[in-house]
Amino acid sequence: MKAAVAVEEKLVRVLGDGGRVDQGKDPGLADRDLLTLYRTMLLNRLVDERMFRLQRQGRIAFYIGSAGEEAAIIGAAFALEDRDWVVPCYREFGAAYLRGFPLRDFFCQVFGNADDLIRGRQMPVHIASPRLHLLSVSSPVGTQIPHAVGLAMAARIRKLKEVTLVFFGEGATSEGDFHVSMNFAGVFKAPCVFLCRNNQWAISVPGTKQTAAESIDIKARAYGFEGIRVDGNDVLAVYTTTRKAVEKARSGGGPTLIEAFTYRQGPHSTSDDPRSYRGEEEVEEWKKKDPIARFRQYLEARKLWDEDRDMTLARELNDQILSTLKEVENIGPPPPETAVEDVYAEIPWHLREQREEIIRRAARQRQSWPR
Amino acid sequence: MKAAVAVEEKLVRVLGDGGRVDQGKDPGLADRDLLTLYRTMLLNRLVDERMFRLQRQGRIAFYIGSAGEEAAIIGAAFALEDRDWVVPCYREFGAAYLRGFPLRDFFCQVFGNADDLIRGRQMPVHIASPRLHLLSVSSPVGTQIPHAVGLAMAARIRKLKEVTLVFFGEGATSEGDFHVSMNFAGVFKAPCVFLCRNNQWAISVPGTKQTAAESIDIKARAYGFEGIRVDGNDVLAVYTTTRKAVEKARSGGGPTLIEAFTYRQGPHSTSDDPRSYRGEEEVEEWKKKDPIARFRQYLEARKLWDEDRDMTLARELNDQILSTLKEVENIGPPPPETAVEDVYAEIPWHLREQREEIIRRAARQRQSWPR
Amino acid sequence: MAEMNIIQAVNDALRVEMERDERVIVMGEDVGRFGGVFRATQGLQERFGPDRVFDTPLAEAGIVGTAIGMALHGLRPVPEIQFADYIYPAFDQIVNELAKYRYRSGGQYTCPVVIRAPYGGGVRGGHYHSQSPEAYFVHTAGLKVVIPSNPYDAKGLLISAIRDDDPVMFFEPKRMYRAAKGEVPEGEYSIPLGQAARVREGDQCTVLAYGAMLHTARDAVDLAAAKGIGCDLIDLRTLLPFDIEAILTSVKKTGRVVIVHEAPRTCGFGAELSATISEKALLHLEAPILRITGFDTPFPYTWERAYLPDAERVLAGIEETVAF
Amino acid sequence: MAEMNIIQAVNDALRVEMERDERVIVMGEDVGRFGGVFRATQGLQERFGPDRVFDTPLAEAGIVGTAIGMALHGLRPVPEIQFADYIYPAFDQIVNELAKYRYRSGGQYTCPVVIRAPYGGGVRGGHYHSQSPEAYFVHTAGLKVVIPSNPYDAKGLLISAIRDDDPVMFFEPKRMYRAAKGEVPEGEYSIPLGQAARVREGDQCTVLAYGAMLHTARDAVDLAAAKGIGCDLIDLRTLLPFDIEAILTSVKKTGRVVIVHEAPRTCGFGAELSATISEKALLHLEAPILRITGFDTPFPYTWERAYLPDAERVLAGIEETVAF
Ligand SMILES: Cc1ncc(C[n+]2csc(CCOP(=O)(O)OP(=O)(O)O)c2C)c(N)n1
Ligand SMILES: Cc1ncc(C[n+]2csc(CCOP(=O)(O)OP(=O)(O)O)c2C)c(N)n1
Ligand SMILES: [Mg+2]
Ligand SMILES: [Mg+2]
Repeated sequence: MKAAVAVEEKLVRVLGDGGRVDQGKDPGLADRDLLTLYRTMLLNRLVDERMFRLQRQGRIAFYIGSAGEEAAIIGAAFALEDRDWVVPCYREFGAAYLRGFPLRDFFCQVFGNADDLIRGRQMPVHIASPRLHLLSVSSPVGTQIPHAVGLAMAARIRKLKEVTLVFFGEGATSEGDFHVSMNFAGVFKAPCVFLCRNNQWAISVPGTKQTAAESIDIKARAYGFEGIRVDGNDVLAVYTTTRKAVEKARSGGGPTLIEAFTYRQGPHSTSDDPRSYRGEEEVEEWKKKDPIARFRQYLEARKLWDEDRDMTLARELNDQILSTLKEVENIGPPPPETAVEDVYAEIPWHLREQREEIIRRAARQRQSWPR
Repeated sequence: MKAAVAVEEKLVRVLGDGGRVDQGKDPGLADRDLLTLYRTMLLNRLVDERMFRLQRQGRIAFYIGSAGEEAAIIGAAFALEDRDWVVPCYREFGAAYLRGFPLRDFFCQVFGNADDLIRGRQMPVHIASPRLHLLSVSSPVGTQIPHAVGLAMAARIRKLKEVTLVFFGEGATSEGDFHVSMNFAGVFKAPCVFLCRNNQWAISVPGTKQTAAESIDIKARAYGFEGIRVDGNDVLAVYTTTRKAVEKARSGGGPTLIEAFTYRQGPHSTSDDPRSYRGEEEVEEWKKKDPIARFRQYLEARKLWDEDRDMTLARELNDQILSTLKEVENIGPPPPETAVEDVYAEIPWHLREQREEIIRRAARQRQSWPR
Repeated sequence: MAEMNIIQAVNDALRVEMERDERVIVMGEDVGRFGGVFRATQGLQERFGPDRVFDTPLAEAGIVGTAIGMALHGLRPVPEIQFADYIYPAFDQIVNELAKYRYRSGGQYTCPVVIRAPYGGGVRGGHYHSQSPEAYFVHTAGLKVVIPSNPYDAKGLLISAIRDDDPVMFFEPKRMYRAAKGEVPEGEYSIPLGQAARVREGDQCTVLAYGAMLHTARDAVDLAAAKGIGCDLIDLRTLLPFDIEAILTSVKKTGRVVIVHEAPRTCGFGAELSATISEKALLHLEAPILRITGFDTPFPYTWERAYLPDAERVLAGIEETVAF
Repeated sequence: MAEMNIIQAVNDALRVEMERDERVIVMGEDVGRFGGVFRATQGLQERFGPDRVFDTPLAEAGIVGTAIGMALHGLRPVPEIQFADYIYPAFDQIVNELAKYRYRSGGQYTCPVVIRAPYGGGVRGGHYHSQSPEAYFVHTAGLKVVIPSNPYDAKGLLISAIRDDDPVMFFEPKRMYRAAKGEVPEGEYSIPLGQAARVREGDQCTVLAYGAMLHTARDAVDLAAAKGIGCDLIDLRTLLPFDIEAILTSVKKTGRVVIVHEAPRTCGFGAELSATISEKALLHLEAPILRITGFDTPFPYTWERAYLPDAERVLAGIEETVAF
């Protein structure tokens, strides 16, 4: 691994030790906003924990979480306005929730049930919401990045002052899609902010094997625009940095690449066991830098928060999670023939035939189709 | 277009005005080597001119030339040893010739005739020669770059001190293949030299629309290795720069990206007419900086060359070109059934059937197959 | 009505749609000032400005990938891929993203992108300026695939493709770009996707073709007619969804089928036609369905005339089928 | 002989070939220290060192593209693509470069790369961990395509693929990775590419399948047998070149054919089998060739069991065909 300490010295940072903040750097957010940020980060963490438990219990098939990366995800998304666009990778539930994605809709998606907005079509966490200007999550690494640039180019062409924020991991920077999109963004001065969550791991592959570059932010120069490196566990630093980049983009200044240097505390997904490729000490070291704890210290130092309130909030959120889960867990799947709908706006003849076949078989065979 | 003058100030350069050279920079090549370089550049130019004429006369279908870029191509290739590898784009006939690719083989390839080493399989100029450690030319832009990195990785794995030199245009730097290869090269410290002929045009698209980066060489930093920008019309500068990069690679120092800043004097290919997208003045300006004329001035200043010798050499080369052409132009095509050979090492049943079909049809129909 | 070739018809369709709908934009390598290496977008940048008609960097994945983003925003991008042979760097964006976006978002998003690309051989273009990759896209659920054979269809189908709410792969027969000429109405008209056209009528054999091969097939059908063999010649026009009714109606009449395409045979579109026909009309078949196709090789340079089906070869196929 | 599952058999084949031939190298995402997300390369880096078994950056085009370069240098790379669904970023390198290198260099160069990738559904993997892209590669001249169904074949075929002088796409049925177990000999042995295996014998119907679907088809054939319907069940094993002799021999005996694959139907590999069989054996056919396949949709998540052919569906197909 890269010598994290040396590297961290270059990071943009707002939150210091013990909740202290350099006054000049504090973005001066209203108390309400600070608490919204905190509440969202905590909810994200609690949802993740619950989902991992559900997966171990066999109640859901798969999950992929954000533990350790909540500041990078939620801090960045908080810098947007409603008209702006979020192009998520697969760890951005927190950003979606912040923009208004209901917990209920999220759980229905995770179950792939009849109320799932995407009709049971994708694995858990692959949400989408045009209403919230949130594109559709896709599993392939990096493929969303050109979409973000295209959205931003469209906004420019249509003279709308919308900005696009796109998330991806440091592993994604190795794909061709990252490169072609960054290059298009530079050439077309697309109002796009690239948020690379450098969580230092791409499944089992550490950042040092992903690229020989000294850091990710410097890659922006190859495309003629600015790159910034920020402490990804510092929600205020991520927010301020993204905010600046968003304003620059909105006022015609073009794209920015933000590298949020952070750490994936958990396994890559419920399918992964990181013990065979990284040491526990490393994980423990980074858990000490947990973004939620760090932000709480700040809120406590500002007297906005205390342990009591924290326990109350956690209880409330957990209750909400559990009651929502209970509400949706027994909703059945959508009818099986929906599996051949939405391939096209109208169903062509060959899919009509296949749809009829499913309906026939469903009548005969449905009991023997395990979900 | 980019402000060429400002940009040129940063270029590595050996050949000054009027053939003058800063002594400290002269690579000190033997007279023989200097003349080999000159002879090869001139031959390349004369072959190109002849081929364009042949194409206009309808004697060949297509051609793509190197006029203006001979110094970049031949100067770089001259920095290699025989054991090293050349991975060409489609303008590198000069490099192949320098390494021993016979004119006769080249013309047979251009005609796609029965003596063509690649058996009439590809358009003109798409040569290949394992004997000369020259990979196969491919039309798709940028696809050869990962092959070069793979060759270099193989050499490293096998502990052979071979270096790979790969050519591509500035347009190719926009493709994903450029990015993924550069990144692999950085991570694996591949003994590979990337030679980007920045001839400022990708068909009708100028360099400024290809990337917003201030120059191409800086892109190397995104991959953790060095980039250098050299005057691509200065054969000695290209040679010295490449030589250094090759030595570095050979001694385990990893890859280098060289941007040879030059100019495509002619049309993109015989299918192109650049008058509709770029001004004649620009072309004239760059013809004044012609790499062959510039090198000749140097040779003349060193008293190695004069107008008489030049005319004699040109005549000799042209004679050789014409007599070789005459020798091969009437060689017929390979038998038609060869069109279904070499798909696999052994011909599987379905291609055996297709081969037999061609043989049957050839007997019946061959007259009506225009070439 | 004016006489146009296919290039002009494509250009006209783009112009008509760009006039009508300001969401339509054109992008790709060399399509702007230069008007495209085949000149299909000539004059469009002048007319509609560089915001709606623009050159991109040299990266097909970027062209398609950003077009998807634009379409998700509500634009109707019509990117050009300079040659169909160069579409593969965008294959992931097409197959994993463009084709699946509607489905995977539960119908919440649509991706109305029309990817135009010249395809096919016969221009001495060798491996990389001659390929016919349509089967890859016919196999990809979520895409429509259209290949016109003449100027009238090219314009009418391209207009339909641009108005369609789903992604369309629109392959243009480059070999016929200038050679195929015909009357083309001015202004708007459209030809529905999914409908074939019967080009010749006869009851002894059904010949199925599309794109450049339609012309080859027509020559063969005319030669056959001169020999007293009457064929239905069907120009498929849309490959996905293909016009099953038109095909089956004809096959039930003739009982014999010859399929012509220049793409390699194995797993080509002809295989699907053959399989579907024998699934749905086996008892009507009086002879094996014949496929006259390119060979299972990369596209050759010197011997492209041996590789490409020609009228003689198609005629031989018709005769063999009819004599079976 | 030891009992192994498919993962172990693949691992064993790699180990055997790496012992035998130092030119063989293994590369890909997470294949090194971690041993692959399915553990197919477990222990290889320890055994053969990081020069011969290594993690790459996350870029499939880079994996295949550099593997081509290594093969041109004389190595025998066996890159892993983590899921077949992620092979498309490498599609251009596979289709335009790997497949064409021998041909376009006039046979001067060979590109012996074996691309391994787990394919197929049934693991609740949704769109992007379930695809069966074999037809794209069967349509690509210059590639061989191999799909084993069991551990014995997996090892024997992978060894042949690695020794083959041409590029081979080697798709492994991830759903059966651990479920299919069987005796696997130690050390070297090989199963020739291009040869199918008859798994069940019967004379009423020919069932063609491969990979994970072989197991589904076998269940169906066994159910049919219990009902008194005897079927030839053929495990194709190599899709390109496929074993035409084995197929025709069986079809001429049974006169009826059911083809099973999980990839989408339209232009899938079943289309080619169907077309070839009716070209070569039409007069032997007593019923339409039936294709039991995945649907023409992206791979669904919730309803993958409706999408995937199951034994009941295959059995229904056999009964329909036999009753025709
Ligand atoms: C094109 C592609 N290749 C491989 C994978 C398998 N895969 C899923 S996530 C992942 C690692 C991604 O790492 P990174 O981009 O750093 O994101 P992170 O998971 O760390 O957030 C890989 C290799 C994939 N999803 N898509
Ligand atoms: C993948 C791909 N896309 C498009 C083309 C068509 N094309 C051929 S050359 C060229 C321009 C290449 O420019 P550059 O890389 O600068 O090389 P140059 O021709 O200037 O030497 C284009 C767009 C191609 N050959 N391959
Ligand atoms: Mg990561
Ligand atoms: Mg150029």
